[in-house]
Amino acid sequence: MNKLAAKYLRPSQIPTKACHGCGIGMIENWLLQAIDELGLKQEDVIFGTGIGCVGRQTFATWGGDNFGATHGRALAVATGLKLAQPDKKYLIVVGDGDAASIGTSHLIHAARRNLGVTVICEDNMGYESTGGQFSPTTPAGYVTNSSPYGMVEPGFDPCDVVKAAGATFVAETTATQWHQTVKIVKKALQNDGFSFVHVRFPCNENFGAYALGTRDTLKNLEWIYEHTQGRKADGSETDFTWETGIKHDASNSRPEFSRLLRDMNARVKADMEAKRRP
Amino acid sequence: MRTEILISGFGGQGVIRMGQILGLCAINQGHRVTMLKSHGTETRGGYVRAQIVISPEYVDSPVVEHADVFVAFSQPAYTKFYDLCGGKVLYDPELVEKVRDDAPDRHVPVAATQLSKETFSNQLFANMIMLGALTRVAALDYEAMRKAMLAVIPRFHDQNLAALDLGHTLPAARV
Amino acid sequence: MITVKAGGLVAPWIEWEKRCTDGRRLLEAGTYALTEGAIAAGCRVFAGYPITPATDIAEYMSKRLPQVGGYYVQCEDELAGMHACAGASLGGLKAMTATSGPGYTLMHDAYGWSITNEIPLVVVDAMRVGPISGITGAPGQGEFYIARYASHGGNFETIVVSPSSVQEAFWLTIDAFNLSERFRTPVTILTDQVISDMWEDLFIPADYDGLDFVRPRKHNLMMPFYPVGDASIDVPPNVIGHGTGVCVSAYTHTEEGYDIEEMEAQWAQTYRLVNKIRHHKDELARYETFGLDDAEVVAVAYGANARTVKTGVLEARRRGVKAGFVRLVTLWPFLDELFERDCRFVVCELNYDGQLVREVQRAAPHKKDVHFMGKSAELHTVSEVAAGLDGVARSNRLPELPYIWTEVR
Amino acid sequence: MALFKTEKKPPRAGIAGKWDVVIGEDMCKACGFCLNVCPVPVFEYRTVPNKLGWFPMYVKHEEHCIGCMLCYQICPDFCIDVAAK
Repeated sequence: MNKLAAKYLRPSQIPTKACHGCGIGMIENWLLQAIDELGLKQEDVIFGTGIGCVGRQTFATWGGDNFGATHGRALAVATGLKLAQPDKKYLIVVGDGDAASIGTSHLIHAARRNLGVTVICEDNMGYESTGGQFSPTTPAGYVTNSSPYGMVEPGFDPCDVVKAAGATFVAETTATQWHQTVKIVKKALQNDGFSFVHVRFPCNENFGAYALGTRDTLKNLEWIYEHTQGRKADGSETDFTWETGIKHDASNSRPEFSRLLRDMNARVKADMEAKRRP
Repeated sequence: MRTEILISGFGGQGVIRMGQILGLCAINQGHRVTMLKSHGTETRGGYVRAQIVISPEYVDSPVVEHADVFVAFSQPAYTKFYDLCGGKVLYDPELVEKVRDDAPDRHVPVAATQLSKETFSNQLFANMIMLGALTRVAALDYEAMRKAMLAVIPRFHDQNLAALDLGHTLPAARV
Repeated sequence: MITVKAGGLVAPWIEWEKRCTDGRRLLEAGTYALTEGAIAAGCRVFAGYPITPATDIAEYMSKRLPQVGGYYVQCEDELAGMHACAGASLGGLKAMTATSGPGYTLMHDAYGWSITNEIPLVVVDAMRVGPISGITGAPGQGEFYIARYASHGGNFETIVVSPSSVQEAFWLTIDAFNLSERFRTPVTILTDQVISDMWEDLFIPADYDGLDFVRPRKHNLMMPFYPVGDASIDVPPNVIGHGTGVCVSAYTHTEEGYDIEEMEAQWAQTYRLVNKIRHHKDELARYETFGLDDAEVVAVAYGANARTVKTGVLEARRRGVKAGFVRLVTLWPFLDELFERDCRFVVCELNYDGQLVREVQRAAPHKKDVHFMGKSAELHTVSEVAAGLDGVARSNRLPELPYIWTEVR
Repeated sequence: MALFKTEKKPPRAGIAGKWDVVIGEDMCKACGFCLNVCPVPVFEYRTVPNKLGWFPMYVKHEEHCIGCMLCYQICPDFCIDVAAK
């Protein structure tokens, strides 16, 4: 077991139930590195998850406090929790279903309020725990179990959505950019406001098998790598390229949601006391 | 003794305010009070009804089924609820043009809207004129009503007091 | 087991009222009483979405909570509202949300989550007539069963209480918070449009800090977090944020909160969720009765409807009918004991499909002696109830009355 | 340029041999990432399955490790730790 996992994770909950070659564990490993480099302790971070592959595989792995919300509602729970525990760091690890589909309204409004949480959207481009159906982030034309003739719906980029909604930190990486992801997550955690990090990772059992035609872990991770670089191993261009990196950084530029409420409370209290005095 | 009062009219006439003042007045005098209010979806216009029950004991049924006093601020209200009333009917002749002629002694015309317009150049005070008349007709404590009104209404105390007084001293209300 | 007393109200606030001598008497709406009750009980978070006739609770809360250092959050929808409340409660603050039927069904996601994670919070459902949006300004009692089965998947019991006056709404809200803390579960206050919107005289204690009957918030900071396989109550709820490694999730959990897919764990968890309420049913009984000693026919009702029904029973007695009255305050767990008597029942409720009546039919010794007087969107009138009691007392049949529904199949 | 290196080159003398490579074989799900991302021949599959049912990776030639940490970064199951001796 690696040292950070021993330091931060729950020994009884790892290895996770993830399939072999699933990227969820890698990304969690990089989150641990970011947390460690910031000098945060187990009790400083509250780990929230949703439902689906990402929710199921990461829930309760964190050694500190965990919550696994119902599908898509992790941010809604975090909104209440942040009011009660404003000084904690929140890592909300959700999938593309949670963030981009069933829970999009919570995502948008958390961004609008500038809720002080860091959302890691781990995107395997489909609903893989239910057997591999397409999601709003499945690339156009790709075959999944519910798009047997190719994905006809246009997808959307959750980064654009949260940026438009007012998120103060937005970034995108993929599961082959470890140093960049660690750096970005560190920055995201340092933002006292809403941070959104979109990380694409491979699914071998469903997306790989149906969309890419292979369950070979190496080929699927290689596919992610190629679409991150924009170039295949043989030098030809890929059908599309993900633009990765920090997309919007306005860290600490506007007040965090729970702080706004606490400031208002202080104002109301001061006004009441001023009125009480003759 | 259970007293039932029914007030109904259009939204925006101050029907609920009247009920609120009436209720608070009774509470200040140690009574138990319920007030059911029902209204249409719109904030202004539409129908409004306040059912007020005053009793020295806990009020079981808050529903007015045999009103002791009925205040009609509109023709539809008068027509719809007349049969629920066993006592006096106060109505504004400007708004309720057709009244039943079988019980003239139960009907008390209070030209509240007209008086309000004449006296205050504004029809907003019609409800207070009506409340003044109601206080007299139902033989309620006028001083207590004045106090309750001041506690409930946030602004224009002078005009409202004058309107209440105007209604209270109306000849028609003297029974 | 519950022993049914001779008459009157059985509820803890009878005692509380005696202790509170100092206070103000106001003319206020039910929504105000529900809000002030929550503030008095120590509620510091309200997250919800405005909906008639519960909107005023949100408005009052937005004014009152900042005054006492609490937080009002107007969420994007009811799903978010109740989840945010659950989150706040997990963080150690008492929380409440308020809604009406259309929002209540949306909250079931969070309701089940709160039940399984044993998160205390209070939900007010101000019922209006349905189905779906129905009439926003008219009362209904259509969420009797929905409130019981407020989540999917079964394997749980719920606590549902219903006030029938503005004053009772105040006390009952404090009571609901106490129950939610004791039983580690969400509690629904099932009120209706009449009680929410009705203005009534209301006594408010002068000082909330001195209310010794308000159960303070305690935290469980010990592993294991869930006493699965055990029905004990008064276990403080779990709280996140103290670094104790709390795990809450939507899955079947072990006593540490880890998700697990084993039948033994499922059995242990559901034993607790069901029996922590079933085994302590006698502590949950709140009801009002009168005239049961000699009653041949008993009228049954709850909520606002119970007020006209009560007057109807008194009227029937005046006419010589040996009538009795049962008003349920605790709707769930259902108080079967109240109906295990050899007499006829007339169940009055504000719906045409018949909900409460089915439970009474189940609990009463003879199904044919249970009659249904359903009415939609308006309270029963006193004369309707009196006529109904009269008919059932004479011939075990309800007379035909306009707008009254008598069929339950 | 490919992510995975099909050809392993023996390490240059001097940088190799200064690293402890530890692999938790009972946690390994045999995805093969470490073996293929590693530029030098360090890892090898076992021929006996672990308790999860996979044929896990083991450290065959620790002396070749150049401390690039790629295996540590890419392992999805927190199995690998690399530290200076």
